[in-house]
Amino acid sequence: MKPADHTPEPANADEAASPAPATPEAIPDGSRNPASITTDVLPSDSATELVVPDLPTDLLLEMYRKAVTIRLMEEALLAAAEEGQIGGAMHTAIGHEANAIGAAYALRSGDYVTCTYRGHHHGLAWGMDPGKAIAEVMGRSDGFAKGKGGSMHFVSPELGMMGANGIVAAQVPHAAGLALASYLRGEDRVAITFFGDGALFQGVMHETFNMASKWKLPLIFYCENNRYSEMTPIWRTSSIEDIYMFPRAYGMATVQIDGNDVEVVHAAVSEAAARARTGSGPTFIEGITYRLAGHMAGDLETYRPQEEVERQQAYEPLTVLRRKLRARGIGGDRIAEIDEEVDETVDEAAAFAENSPWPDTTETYLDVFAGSASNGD
Amino acid sequence: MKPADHTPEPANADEAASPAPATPEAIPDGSRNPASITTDVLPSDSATELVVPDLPTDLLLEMYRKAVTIRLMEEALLAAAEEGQIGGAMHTAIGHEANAIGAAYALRSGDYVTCTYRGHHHGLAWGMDPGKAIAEVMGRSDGFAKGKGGSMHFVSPELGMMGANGIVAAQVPHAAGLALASYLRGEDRVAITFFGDGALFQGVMHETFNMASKWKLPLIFYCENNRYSEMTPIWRTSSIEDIYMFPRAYGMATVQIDGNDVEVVHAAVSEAAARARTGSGPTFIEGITYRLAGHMAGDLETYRPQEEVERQQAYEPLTVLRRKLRARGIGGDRIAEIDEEVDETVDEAAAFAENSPWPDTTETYLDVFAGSASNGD
Amino acid sequence: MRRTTYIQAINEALREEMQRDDDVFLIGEDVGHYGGLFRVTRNLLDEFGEKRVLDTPISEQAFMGMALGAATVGMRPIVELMYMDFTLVAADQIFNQIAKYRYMTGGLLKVPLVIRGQQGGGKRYGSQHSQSVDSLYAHFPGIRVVAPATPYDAKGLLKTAIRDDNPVAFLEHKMLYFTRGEAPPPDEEYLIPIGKADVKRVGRDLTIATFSFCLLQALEAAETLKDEHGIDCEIIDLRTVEPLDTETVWESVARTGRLLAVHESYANCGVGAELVARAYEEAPDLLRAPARRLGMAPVSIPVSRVLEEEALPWKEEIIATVLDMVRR
Amino acid sequence: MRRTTYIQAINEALREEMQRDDDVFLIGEDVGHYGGLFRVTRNLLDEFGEKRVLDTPISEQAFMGMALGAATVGMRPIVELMYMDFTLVAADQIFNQIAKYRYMTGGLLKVPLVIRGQQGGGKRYGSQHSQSVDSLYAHFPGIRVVAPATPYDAKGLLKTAIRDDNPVAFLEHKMLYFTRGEAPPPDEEYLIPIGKADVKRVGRDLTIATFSFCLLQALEAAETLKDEHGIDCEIIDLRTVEPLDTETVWESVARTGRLLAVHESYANCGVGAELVARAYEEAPDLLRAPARRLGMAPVSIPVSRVLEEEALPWKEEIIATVLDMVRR
Ligand SMILES: Cc1ncc(C[n+]2csc(CCOP(=O)(O)OP(=O)(O)O)c2C)c(N)n1
Ligand SMILES: Cc1ncc(C[n+]2csc(CCOP(=O)(O)OP(=O)(O)O)c2C)c(N)n1
Ligand SMILES: [Mg+2]
Ligand SMILES: [Mg+2]
Repeated sequence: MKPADHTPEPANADEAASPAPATPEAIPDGSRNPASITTDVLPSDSATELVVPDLPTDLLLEMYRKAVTIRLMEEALLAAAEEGQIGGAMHTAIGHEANAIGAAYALRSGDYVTCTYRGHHHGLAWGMDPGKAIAEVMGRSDGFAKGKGGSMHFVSPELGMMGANGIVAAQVPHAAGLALASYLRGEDRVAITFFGDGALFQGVMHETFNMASKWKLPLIFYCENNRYSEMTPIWRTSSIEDIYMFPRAYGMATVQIDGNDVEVVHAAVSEAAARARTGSGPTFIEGITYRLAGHMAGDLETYRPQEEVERQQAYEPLTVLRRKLRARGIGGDRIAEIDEEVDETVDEAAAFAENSPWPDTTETYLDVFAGSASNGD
Repeated sequence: MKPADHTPEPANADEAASPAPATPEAIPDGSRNPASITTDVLPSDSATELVVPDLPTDLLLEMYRKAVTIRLMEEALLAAAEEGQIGGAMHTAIGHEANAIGAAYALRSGDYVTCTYRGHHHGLAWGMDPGKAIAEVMGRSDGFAKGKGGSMHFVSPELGMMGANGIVAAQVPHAAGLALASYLRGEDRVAITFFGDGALFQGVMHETFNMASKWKLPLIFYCENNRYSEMTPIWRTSSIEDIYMFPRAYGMATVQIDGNDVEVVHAAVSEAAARARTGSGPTFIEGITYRLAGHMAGDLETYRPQEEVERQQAYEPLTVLRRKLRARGIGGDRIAEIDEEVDETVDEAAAFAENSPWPDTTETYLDVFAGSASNGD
Repeated sequence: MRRTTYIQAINEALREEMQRDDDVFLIGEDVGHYGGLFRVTRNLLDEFGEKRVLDTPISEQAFMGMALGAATVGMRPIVELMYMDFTLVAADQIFNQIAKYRYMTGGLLKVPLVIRGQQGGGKRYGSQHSQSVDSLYAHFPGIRVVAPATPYDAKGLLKTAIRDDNPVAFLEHKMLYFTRGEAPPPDEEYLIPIGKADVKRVGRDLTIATFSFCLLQALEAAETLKDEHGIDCEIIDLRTVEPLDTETVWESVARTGRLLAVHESYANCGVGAELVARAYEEAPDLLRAPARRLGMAPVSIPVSRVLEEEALPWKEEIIATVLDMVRR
Repeated sequence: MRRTTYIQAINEALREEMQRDDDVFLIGEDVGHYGGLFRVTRNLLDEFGEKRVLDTPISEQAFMGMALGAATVGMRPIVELMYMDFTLVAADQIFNQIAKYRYMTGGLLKVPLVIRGQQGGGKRYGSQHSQSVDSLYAHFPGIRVVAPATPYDAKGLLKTAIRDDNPVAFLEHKMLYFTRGEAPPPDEEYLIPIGKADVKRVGRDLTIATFSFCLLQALEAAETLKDEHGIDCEIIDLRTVEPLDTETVWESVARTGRLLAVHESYANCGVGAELVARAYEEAPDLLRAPARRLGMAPVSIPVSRVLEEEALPWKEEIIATVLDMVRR
């Protein structure tokens, strides 16, 4: 029974044998269904209070290309996972793309980002190479971390991507530390950290909110609120109905936005970054979004009805972007052209990854300690 | 160098050799000095919004006796610590008495309480015996925990006193668990938990606020706000100016009160208990108070000016109670009589403790596991 | 006897104990409506309702502390940690509170609760979702540590753990979840005592003391060693890591003269080192060759299939170590 | 050489490294304006200002995680934990994050930071303020663990730790704070390498490998053993617990034939068990008698003077164990 013989059963492999209840209960009566805790509304129903300037069409096109790249890479990864080429917990960001892209383009080279296990979109938005990304997720030697970190640990220091994390909310103080470094060194770098709605109730969030606000750190807290914490809808465990209002208790600027619209995200993050760079402290952004795929590869999604997914599908980031582009006079063939180009790029990336050799077993023992020959590297 | 030869140096024994700055800085300009974060105001300046009914004079007299008992026990313990009879970190509650007493008399037998390392006053207010308490702090065999727990771990399950804690905020989820037990069993028991202003920024507070509020647990969060976290004034690390407003973010009822007035505390806790017993969920009470002695035995208090202590001294719980009693027509000799009686009781308690034998060394190995002879008990 | 899976065995133990004792309740992330990420608690909310199966937010510190509080007044909480790696998120509540509470209160309080969930490598979950925490839990006095390898043992030990008056860490293994084994039908109740090892293979040349998924690896290694090298290993399933049933181990070593301890938590300051140290304290004269131990390589478990396999102390490494010990 | 206290030595190391490198900063509770509960960081805020010495709220998880973040871009945070027991409050950040970060990122990032504070018993601080965490830190790969016993070693090792490109746990001991020893004046810089043990007493009958305050206990025990029993112990101060300088230990055991490891963290799955296990892996032929280890009794440390003394593996227990080993 050596590990190579084990095709990993998905977490809920035996699910099929016992159907879970098909329709989740409604939010208990009396709740007023704010965007934070219900999936009855779309991201566009969020409480945006921002002025959202139009972005140049060229930039929108670039963003669109990025969004499609992310989407197709995620789909390729899901297929590879289904074939057993990828083990463990692989979380895709299908439906979340705009949050990462809008933010990445609003920030500068030199700024920092940390994110969660659901971090493929941040990695690509920040400029990571899809080939090395897929190779990493597959555990190949050409992965950005030589196959050691995998899907949950996207990282690329030269791009300011300082790490994703498998522990819910753990990456949040890391970003505060990066913002602290910027502050202590008198730099104007900003740090942004992404986390989910479920992460809000990890104690370390509270600790970091307080310290970041007290020290006026150049930090942006970005909550990708998809209204689910794994298989549990957020309303079931949250005492808070309007998530974006909560961090105001720390004296922090906060805003709830449409996280599926790159222009809205770009505007909100730009404003937050300006606030951070002028020493006015952190901002909390709640981006309302929706996870179109399962929580992770293999999720059979028994906890939400298909109609809910379909309703949200109507307002997913690629659709929103395509609509915008068409409104700017970009024709369907131009869009199809991009789609095809990206398709090719992602195919090549996948091929690169699949042809990448397995790491040498001696690699197992390296990278525990830095800079000391006696410790293996 | 066996341990018995070591008289414990106070944490800052070598302080005397290097005077720390005598006057702490003022709160930075622009702050509006709310009661939560400044010692410029007295507990009576707190934002009480309560109706405070008069308590019967008999009850006030009983409370006064309790308050003096606590005070004198703490003074006896400080003296014993100075003599080297007590080691470790001993935190007295001198100045905090009213918070514990007002609360204890507002609750019923069958209710639960958890508290901090600064828990002597809760122990006594809840009915623990001063003799066994002093013996415990001294590590004698007649201590309530046979000398194993000491000053930081007051406990008396038969009185509902379910434990004090050396880890800041750790006792708070314990109380939530007690409230949960009451809820799950369909009982009408209430749990109260005491913690400090500094504790507010431990992550577990946030987690517990959310869960207690979401589940409407019969729980009272009682913050004894003495405006210091050890040697650091709370304004230096808190992004929140009005502590009692903060937990409203979880949809919880909250109130700031004069924590040095037993009647005010009694009224606030009574109201919170009624709310809890009717299934309306937790309440957060911020009791403004002041620690008249050092953070712990041996603290040289270089971090606050003597004038500050004197200003607060004018409104300390015993003074407040005496004033109340005099207003009810209780004469000075009646009060002096109580003082003397208590003095005797505490002397006897101290003598009991001092005459209590050391525990047998075999006791070291007991109480690790319950109910299994193979594990030593 | 019927055959059942490890998951099913645990699910049955939970159900039966919840039926038997109203004070038993489950608490954790996704345990209720969804039935647990690994479906270990499935259908229990339907049967027992929301007051017996509590879905929590991602607040491990708080719900671990709440379990302690409830346990001190006689409730019997069973806390699921979705991955045992999250022990570290709730470490203060587990090791500074739950483990110490009875002792600090001079025996005035009991803390009857179970912390359960899966640990271990083999499925490419990477550094933060694969760590084995048995040695970590065993380091701290005050918590019993159980890590069964078969459905039969899992069910019998979990029922005992729930009835124990002490905190018990019940460590499952993700590689065991879909394994099958014999077990009596649900109505035939049985309990397995905590602290009792079980000889899973009789042999005469060398004693392997192990537990959890490593047991299966050791059993396979033993077949190869027998077939290809004529070496006959006795394999002891410790089942409980705290307390260790050293009596059964020494009894075996008295016959084989050789001891190898194997586990998946880190070798460094691990249960294996502990067993070796105790062997030289308690039974040095029985050993004909130096006692040895195997554990995880000193690296946080990597995702890549080949690296993960290299880091784990599994079949091939067991075989190599046994050969080295016997040929010395 | 002048004589100075352990506290003073640490304070000097901090000051000198902060003067040398602007990226070094201190962070923790009460470390700034007050100068640390134990006054280890005193006067540093005056000299370096609020941007180099940061007073935090009681938020160990957050400031530990912030230290990691800052370290990944080349800052060199020194985090004070007021009591090392609070390691458990920040355990996820320390063991799931800081220890694993370099490895998980395939070596793309370094985490040069120091976690320091005092541990240990002897002053009646009780269960939650006296625990020794050396074995706990050593169990996890990725963090170096240093625990010096003298002012000289403390200063030299702390300076090295601050310059190390890896996370280092620097474990002080509350019983050592006011002890004095020789050290060169502040302007005579010296560094002590991490991972190098030091023979603090030469002897021929038995090797005691120990560190931190237990070193002083062992030295006293050795005098009694010599004077009253004619037994001559060699005493090795490991100084670093991870990595262990086993070479120096085996070199000594080659002469004495006997090994006793002593530490104040729990014996169970502790550094002593590890050393015993390695002795039988790496140097079994050198041992003329079974190797042994001593650690804290398996109880969370009690407050009462007499109980605390009983639980600690100090002088009397060392003497009794050595006599038992030699007479066997
Ligand atoms: C401390 C911790 N607890 C639990 C988990 C398991 N887990 C992984 S993702 C997740 C849900 C997180 O939800 P959210 O923060 O909303 O992010 P999303 O996955 O929806 O993007 C949970 C419970 C974890 N990784 N870490
Ligand atoms: C987790 C943790 N961190 C730090 C400490 C050290 N410590 C003990 S008391 C204290 C200050 C607590 O202040 P507050 O909550 O205001 O209570 P007070 O002592 O003022 O009553 C600190 C930092 C601790 N015991 N536990
Ligand atoms: Mg979510
Ligand atoms: Mg305070």
